[in-house]
Amino acid sequence: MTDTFFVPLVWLILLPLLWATLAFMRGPDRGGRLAIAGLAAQLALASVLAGDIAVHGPRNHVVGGWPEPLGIALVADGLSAVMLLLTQGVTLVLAIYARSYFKPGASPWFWPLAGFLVAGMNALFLSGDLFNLYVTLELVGLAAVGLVAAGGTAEQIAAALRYLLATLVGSGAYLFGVALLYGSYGTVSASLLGELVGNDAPLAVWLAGGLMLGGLLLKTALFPLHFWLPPAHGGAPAPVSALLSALVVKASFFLILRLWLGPFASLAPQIAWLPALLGASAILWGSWMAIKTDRLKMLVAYSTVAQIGYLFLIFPLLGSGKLALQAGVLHVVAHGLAKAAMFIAAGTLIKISGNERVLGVTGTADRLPVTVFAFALAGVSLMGLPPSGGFLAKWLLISTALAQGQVWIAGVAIGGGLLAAVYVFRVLRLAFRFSTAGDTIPPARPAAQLEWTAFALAAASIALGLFAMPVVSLLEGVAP
Amino acid sequence: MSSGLLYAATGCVIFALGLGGVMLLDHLLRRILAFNLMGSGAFLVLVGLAQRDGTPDPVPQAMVLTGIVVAVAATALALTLARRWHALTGRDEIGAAGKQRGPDD
Amino acid sequence: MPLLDLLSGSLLLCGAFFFFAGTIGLLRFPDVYTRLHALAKADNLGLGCILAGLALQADSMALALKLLAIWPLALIASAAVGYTIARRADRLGIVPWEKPKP
Amino acid sequence: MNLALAFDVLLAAALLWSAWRTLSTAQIDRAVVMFIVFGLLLTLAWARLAAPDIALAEAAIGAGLTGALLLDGLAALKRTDARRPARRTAGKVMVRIAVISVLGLLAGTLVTALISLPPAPIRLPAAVAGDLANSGVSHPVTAVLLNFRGYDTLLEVAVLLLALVGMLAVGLPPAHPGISRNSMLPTLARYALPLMVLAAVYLLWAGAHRPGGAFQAAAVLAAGGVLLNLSRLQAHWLPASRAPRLAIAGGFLLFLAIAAALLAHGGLLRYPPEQAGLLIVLIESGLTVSLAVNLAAFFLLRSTPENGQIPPATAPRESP
Amino acid sequence: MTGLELPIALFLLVNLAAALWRAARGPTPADRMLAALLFGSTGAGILALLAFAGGGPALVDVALTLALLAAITGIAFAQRSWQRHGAHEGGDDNAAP
Repeated sequence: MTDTFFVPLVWLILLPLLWATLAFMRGPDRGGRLAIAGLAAQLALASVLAGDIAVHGPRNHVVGGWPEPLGIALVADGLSAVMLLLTQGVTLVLAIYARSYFKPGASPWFWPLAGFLVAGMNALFLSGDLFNLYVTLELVGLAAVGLVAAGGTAEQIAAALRYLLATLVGSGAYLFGVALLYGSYGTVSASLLGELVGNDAPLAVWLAGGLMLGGLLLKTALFPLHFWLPPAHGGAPAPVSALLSALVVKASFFLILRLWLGPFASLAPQIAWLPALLGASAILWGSWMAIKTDRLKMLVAYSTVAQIGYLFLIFPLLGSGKLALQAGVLHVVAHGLAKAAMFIAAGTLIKISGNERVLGVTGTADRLPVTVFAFALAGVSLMGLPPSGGFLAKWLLISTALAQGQVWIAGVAIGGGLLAAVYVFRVLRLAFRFSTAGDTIPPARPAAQLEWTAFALAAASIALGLFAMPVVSLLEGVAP
Repeated sequence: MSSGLLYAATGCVIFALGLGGVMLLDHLLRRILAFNLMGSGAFLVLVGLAQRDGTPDPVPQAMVLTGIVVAVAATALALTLARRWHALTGRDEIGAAGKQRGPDD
Repeated sequence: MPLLDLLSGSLLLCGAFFFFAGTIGLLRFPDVYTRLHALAKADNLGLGCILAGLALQADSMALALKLLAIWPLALIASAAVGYTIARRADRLGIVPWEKPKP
Repeated sequence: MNLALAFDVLLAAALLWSAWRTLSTAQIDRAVVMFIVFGLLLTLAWARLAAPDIALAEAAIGAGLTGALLLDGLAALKRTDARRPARRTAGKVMVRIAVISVLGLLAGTLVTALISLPPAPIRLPAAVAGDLANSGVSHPVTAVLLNFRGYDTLLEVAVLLLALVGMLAVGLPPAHPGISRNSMLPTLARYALPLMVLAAVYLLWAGAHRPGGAFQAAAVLAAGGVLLNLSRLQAHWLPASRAPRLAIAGGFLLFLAIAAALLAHGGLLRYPPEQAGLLIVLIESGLTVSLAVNLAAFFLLRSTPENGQIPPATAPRESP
Repeated sequence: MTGLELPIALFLLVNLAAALWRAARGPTPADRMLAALLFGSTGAGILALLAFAGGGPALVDVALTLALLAAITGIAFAQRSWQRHGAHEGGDDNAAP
C-alpha cells in the first residue's frame, strides 16, 4: 500500500458509496452498524484532510491522471473541509440516533439511502467540475426524496413528490446553465471558467449564471422558492428532517457560494442585492410562519426557512475581506448542529408524548429533561445568544454589515434573532409548564441514544462559539 | 445557421416548454413528461451548441449519455412516487408547484 | 457500377412509394383494422426495399448483412404488434368497418 | 446542402410540435404517445448531430424501457382520469399568463444569445483525439465516458442504483396481473430474446472502437427483460429477491474496487495505459449486467407476486 | 451513394409528419399507437438512409436497435394500458399494502 492509496478526499467519496451498496445488497433493515463504522472512519478522514489543509493549503486530486479541461479535478480547500467535517460529524450522530429511532420495518432502506446521500454531499463538496457537480446534485436530491418518502404516509409521499419536482427543476436549470457554459467556453472546469469569465461575458453566460443560480436557490429553498421545504422537512421522520435541514440545503448553498466566488466572481457583485433581499424576506416570513404553526416539527421546519435567509445576507458583503464569508460559513455550521439537535429533540418529544402538536410538549421538561435541555440549547444558538456559535456568526455578520454601511442587513439580523426567540420560547414555555395530562401518559423513558445525541449536537453548537478559531482559520485560505 | 445551432435553438424552446409544463400542469404523469422534455432540451443545447461549427465533440456527447441515465433514474423514481400517491389517495395531482396544500394548513 | 447504382436507386424509390402508400392508408382508411393493414404494408415492403437498395451500396459484407437483418426484425415486430393490437381491439369490442350498403 | 437544411428544419419543427402536444393535448394517454413519438424524433436528431452513441441510447431506452414504464404508469394512473371541471380563478389565469410570458421571453433571449455567441476558446475534441491512444479504447465517446471522465460514470451508476433503492423505500406498485393471455407473445419473445442478447453483446463489444457500450447494451438487455415480463415468461421480482440485488450491486462494486485499486497506481481511476483497455472491458462487462438488471428492475420489481395465471375475475371483463 | 438517400430520407420525414397528425388525432388509442409504430419502422428506414448520406455506418446499428425494440412499446401498450374508458381491470394499485 503506497501513500497514494491513502488519499482522504477520495476515500470520503468511495467509503459511503461502498457501505451504501453493501447495505443495499444485504437487504431491508440491514447496514446500520456498517454505516456507523463507515461514518466514524469518514469523520477521521475528514479531520485528517482538514489538518492537511490547515498546514499545506488546498489539496487537489486529478481523477484518472487527466488534467483539466480534459479530466475532472477534485478540489478540497478550507470551505470544503468545514463542510465535510460538519457533514460527517452530524451524520454520525444522527446515525446513532436513527438506529434507536427506527423500529425494524419502519424505514427498511434508510441506510443505503443515507449512504448515497452522504456520498453525494461529499462528492459535491469536493468536485471542481460543473458537470460532475450536476451528477452529485442529482445524487443528493434523489436520495433526499427517497428518505422523505420512506415514511410511507400519503402526506409524506405528497411532500416527497413536491420535493422531487422542485429538485428536478432545480437541477434541470443548473444543467442547462452548464450546457450554455460549455458552449461558450468549451470547458466545465470551475477553476478554468473562473479565469475565462470576465465582465465582457456574452449574454449566454449571464443567462447561464441566472439559470444556475435560480435552480440552486430553488434547491436551497430560499424564499419565495421555499414552498416545498416545510412539508418535506416537517413531514419526514425526525432523523431525516435533521439530515435535510442541517446538511442537504447547505449543500446547494455551498455550490452557490462556490459559483459566486469562482466562475461568476466578476458578474456576481452586480446582483448581490437580490439574494440578500430574498434572504431578509425569508427571515421575516419563515419566522412568522414558525410563530404561527401549531405543529412542532413544522415550527422547526419554518425556522429552517428563516435561518436559510441569514446565509444570503452575506452576499452584498462578500466583496471586501473574508469576514462575511466566515460569518456565513459559521452560520452554516452553527445552524447545522443546532437544527439537527432541534429536529431530533422534537422527534423524541413527539415519539414519547405521541402528540405532534406544539401543545404536545406541555410538561415534558419533567420527564425528558435532557431532550428539552437540548432543544433549549439549540434554541439559544438559533436566537444567537452568547456564547453560542449562532451568536458568533451573527455578531460577525452584524459587525461586517455595519462596517460596510449596510445598516439594513444588521437590522434584519437583529430582528430575526428576536423573532427566533419568540418561537423558541413558545415551545420552552410549554415544556416547563405543569402538565395536567402528564399523569395519564405512562412515563416511558426513551433510549439514552435518543436523548444524548440531541444533547451532543446542541452542545456542539454552543461550543462552536467558544472554539471557532479552527473553523475561521481554515477559511483563511479560501480564494474569494 | 449550422445544424448544431438549429438543434440548440430547438432545445432552448423545448426546455422552456418543459419548464412551463412542470410549473403549470396538474397531472403528475404529465409533469413527469414535462421534466423529461426539460432534460432533452438541455441535452440538445449541450451537444448542439458545442458542435455549432460542425465538428463532433465527444465530451458533451458523453455528458448527455450520463444525463440520459440520470433522467431515466429520476423518471422511474417519480413514477413510483406518483403511483404510490395515487394508490393511497386516488388522486393524480398534488396541486400546482407554487401552491401550498401542505399538511400545515 | 452504374447498373448497381440504378438498381439501388430504383429500390430506394420503390421503398419510398410503399412508405407513402402506407401513410396514406393510415390517414385515409376508416378503422383500426384497415389502418393496421396499411401499416403492415409500409413496414414490410417499404422498409424492405429501402434496406435492399442500401445493401447494394454497402462497402462491406458485414454492413450489407446488418442492413438486411433489420428487415426480418421489423417483420417479426410488426406481425407481433399487429396481432396484439388487433386482438385487443377485438376484445374491446371494436367492430370492423364494413362498406356501407348502397 | 439545402436538402440537409430542409431535413433539419422539418425535424426541428416536428420535435417542437410533438413536445408542445405532449403538454397541451387534453388526454393524458395522448400525451404519453406524443412523448414516445418525441423520443423517436429525438433519435433522428441525434443521428443528424453526428452523435450515434446518444442516438443508440435514446432508441434503446426510449423505445424499450421508458415507453414501457410510462405506459404501465399510465395504466395505473388514468383509471380515475375523470375530467375535472376547470377551476380557473382570475388569479390563476394571471399567474399562468405571467409564467408563460416569462418563459417565452426566456426562450427568445436564449435563442438570440446562442446565435450571437462567439466561438469557444477551449476546444476539447483535439485534446480527446490527442490522448485517445493512451485511453485504452479507440472510440472517443467511450474514452471520455470510461476514462477521461470515468468518475462521472461512477457517480451516474450510483444514481441509477440509488433510484432503485428510492423506489423500494417509497413502496413498489403491486404486480400487474396482465390483461390477456396472448399466445403469440411468448413465441415472439422466444425468437426475439436471443437476438436481443446478441445485439447487446455486439454493442458492448463495439463500444471499444465504435459507437456502443455498456449502457446501450444494458438498455437492450433490459428491454428484453421487459418483453419477457410482458409475454409472461418472466415473473415479477420481489423486494426480498436476493439475486437481482446481488447482480446490481456486483457490477457497481467491481467498478468501485477497480477505481479504488488504481489509487495505489497514482490516482482514482488512473489506468496504466497498457492495461487500460483490459480494465475498461472488465468494468464495462460488469456494468452491462448490473445496469441491465437495474434498468429492468425499474419495470419488473413489484411489491406482490404474480400468481402466473389470469385471475378468474379478469376474464368476464374482457368480453364486451 | 446514389444521391437519392437524403431526398428520400426527407420524403420519409414528411411522411412521418403526416403520421404525426394521425397520432395526435386518434380517434381510438390504438390509432395513436399505430402511428407511433409507423414511427419505429419509418425511423429505422430514415436512420439507414442517413447512414449512407454521410452519417456513418454506426447509424445502421441504431436502426437495428430501433427495429429490434420497436415492438416493445406497442406490446406494453396493448398489454398494460389500453383499456376501455373507465374500465377497472386488473393490476389495481389500490391493493397495495
